[in-house]
Amino acid sequence: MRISIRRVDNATIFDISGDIDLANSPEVRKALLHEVRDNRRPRVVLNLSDVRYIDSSGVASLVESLKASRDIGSRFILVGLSGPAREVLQLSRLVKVFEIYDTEVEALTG
Amino acid sequence: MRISIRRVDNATIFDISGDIDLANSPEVRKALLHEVRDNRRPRVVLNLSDVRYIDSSGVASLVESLKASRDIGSRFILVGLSGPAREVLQLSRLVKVFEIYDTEVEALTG
Amino acid sequence: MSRDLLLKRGLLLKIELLSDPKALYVVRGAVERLAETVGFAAAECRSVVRAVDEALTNVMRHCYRGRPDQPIELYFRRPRRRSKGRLEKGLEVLLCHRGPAVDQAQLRGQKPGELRPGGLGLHFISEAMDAVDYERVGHTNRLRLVKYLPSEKGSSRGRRSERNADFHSARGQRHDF
Amino acid sequence: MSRDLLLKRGLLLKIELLSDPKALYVVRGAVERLAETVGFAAAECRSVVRAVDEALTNVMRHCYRGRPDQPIELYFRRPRRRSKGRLEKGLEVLLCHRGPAVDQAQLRGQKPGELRPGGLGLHFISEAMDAVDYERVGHTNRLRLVKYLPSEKGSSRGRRSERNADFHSARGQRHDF
Ligand SMILES: Nc1ncnc2c1ncn2[C@@H]1O[C@H](COP(=O)(O)OP(=O)(O)O)[C@@H](O)[C@H]1O
Ligand SMILES: Nc1ncnc2c1ncn2[C@@H]1O[C@H](COP(=O)(O)OP(=O)(O)O)[C@@H](O)[C@H]1O
Repeated sequence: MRISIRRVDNATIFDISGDIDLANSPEVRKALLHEVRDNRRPRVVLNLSDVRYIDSSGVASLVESLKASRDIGSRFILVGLSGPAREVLQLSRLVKVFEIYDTEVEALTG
Repeated sequence: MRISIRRVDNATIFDISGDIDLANSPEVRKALLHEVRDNRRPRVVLNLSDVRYIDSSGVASLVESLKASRDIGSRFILVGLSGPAREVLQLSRLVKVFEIYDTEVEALTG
Repeated sequence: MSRDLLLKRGLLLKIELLSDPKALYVVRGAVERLAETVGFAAAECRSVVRAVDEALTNVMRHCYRGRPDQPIELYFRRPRRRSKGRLEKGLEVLLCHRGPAVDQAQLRGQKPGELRPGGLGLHFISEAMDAVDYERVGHTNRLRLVKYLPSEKGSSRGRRSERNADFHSARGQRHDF
Repeated sequence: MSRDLLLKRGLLLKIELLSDPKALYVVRGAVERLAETVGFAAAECRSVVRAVDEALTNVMRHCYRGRPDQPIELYFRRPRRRSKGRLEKGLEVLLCHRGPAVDQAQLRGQKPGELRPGGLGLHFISEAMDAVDYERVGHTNRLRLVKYLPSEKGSSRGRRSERNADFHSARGQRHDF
């Protein structure tokens, strides 16, 4: 798993690639919550297009970040869901709960 | 591993995808030798672009087919080597021994 | 060498690991290919991988409480259920570990769709598998996960990969999967 | 559960299989990810996979003579060599099997580049690994394959994947790979 982070205007974009599982979801969680809660970025965008696997602890980290962003009135957005990522969110019945876009442009302007 | 076979004019083209290993190299060997020896096709082309792994028994099947085709004066051609296939032929120092093309058009007309 | 279990029960494979989450990535690599070899289609392979991964995650978190040095064993074998005189085909995974007995009353996930972090693992497991049983044998906890192949009629064979062909049992008999 | 070997020797993983060539595809899936986890770059992972696969193939063909129901065990652990006071890092694979003792005088491959089918397996193994030893212990043949990571100086750490972080030993100590 690899996380990289870009800051564009008032948005932070996380590019995550590889597998998100119990070995690294704490790291993902920490990075996301830091950007949402501590840095209070108005828009946090998570690019999941290169995610090959995401387990329930990874989904839990996304849910926690979404709740934290709602608490402070910012936006937490998923973009470019890979097939496996979409499948797991569907299984979790969370596709309609998250704000999801196909492209980064939409995620930054939508 | 999946083999499919196409016959175009005086050539036979094998498309092989997946992993070639001890579990299926006997099948690859049989299919190739049948086309070279029994059907005496003037040109047998092996498309390796979707091969993800090839072991020494797979390489041995290619070598045997090449020898059989030399015996009867026909041509045995490799085309579109995937990265892993090229790596294994390089390790075997056989890249210069085989007739290899990048594209099917070259393999059929070259 | 311990010939015992492997040979007695006609296993396909056995994996021993420690409760370090870094092992999950490795185990998923084997399970995905094993499910494919046994004849599952790609989406079914992903389900089996997910179920085994979530079950291991639960053991690491809830039984071993994050200690990364505790033993876990995974046995992969053919399911033993017979239906209408035929051996039903598929994959059975036996996950064995130590630690306190699993209190089945505690096995409560959440309904999917709720905005609460956590509680999805059991849902993923039951969604993926046809049978999920917990058992305590001596000091060992055993979780048995079984998934059957779609029964073979008409065109279903066409969906199966070329790797489906037979694994052999411990006694050298052929077992058609 | 057999805690013995896994716990005594601080293994990363153990795989038990039968000598059925269909198991090779599954084992490669695990070995590739294990090599990656331990810190090898992609090309090195492919080498390790190739070496283990060719070694298993040789056991299946030459020791078990094609019988698909014979036991094989693979132990994966950290190499134990110390160099200049530091534990050298990498991956050690121990392949254990029964069958007649391997006659080392028979272990002759061909020079690569020769147009003879066969005889490349040993070349692939020795090209990939830093150490290759055969040993007979009781009725068990043991093949030990070791590959070390490029030593860590300057930028070499950058080449290693994020999965390189530490596996834990059987005693709960951390071992930096
Ligand atoms: N192997 C296990 N041993 C003990 N308790 C478990 C085990 N697996 C699950 N549980 C219990 O069931 C609950 C729900 O599990 P799960 O759906 O996987 O969600 P989560 O692990 O995120 O809480 C856990 O919180 C735990 O209390
Ligand atoms: N595990 C083994 N047990 C016994 N003999 C072996 C073993 N591995 C290799 N050999 C011998 O070494 C020879 C060369 O092996 P290899 O280079 O792998 O090529 P191949 O297996 O195609 O002959 C084999 O033909 C065999 O005689």
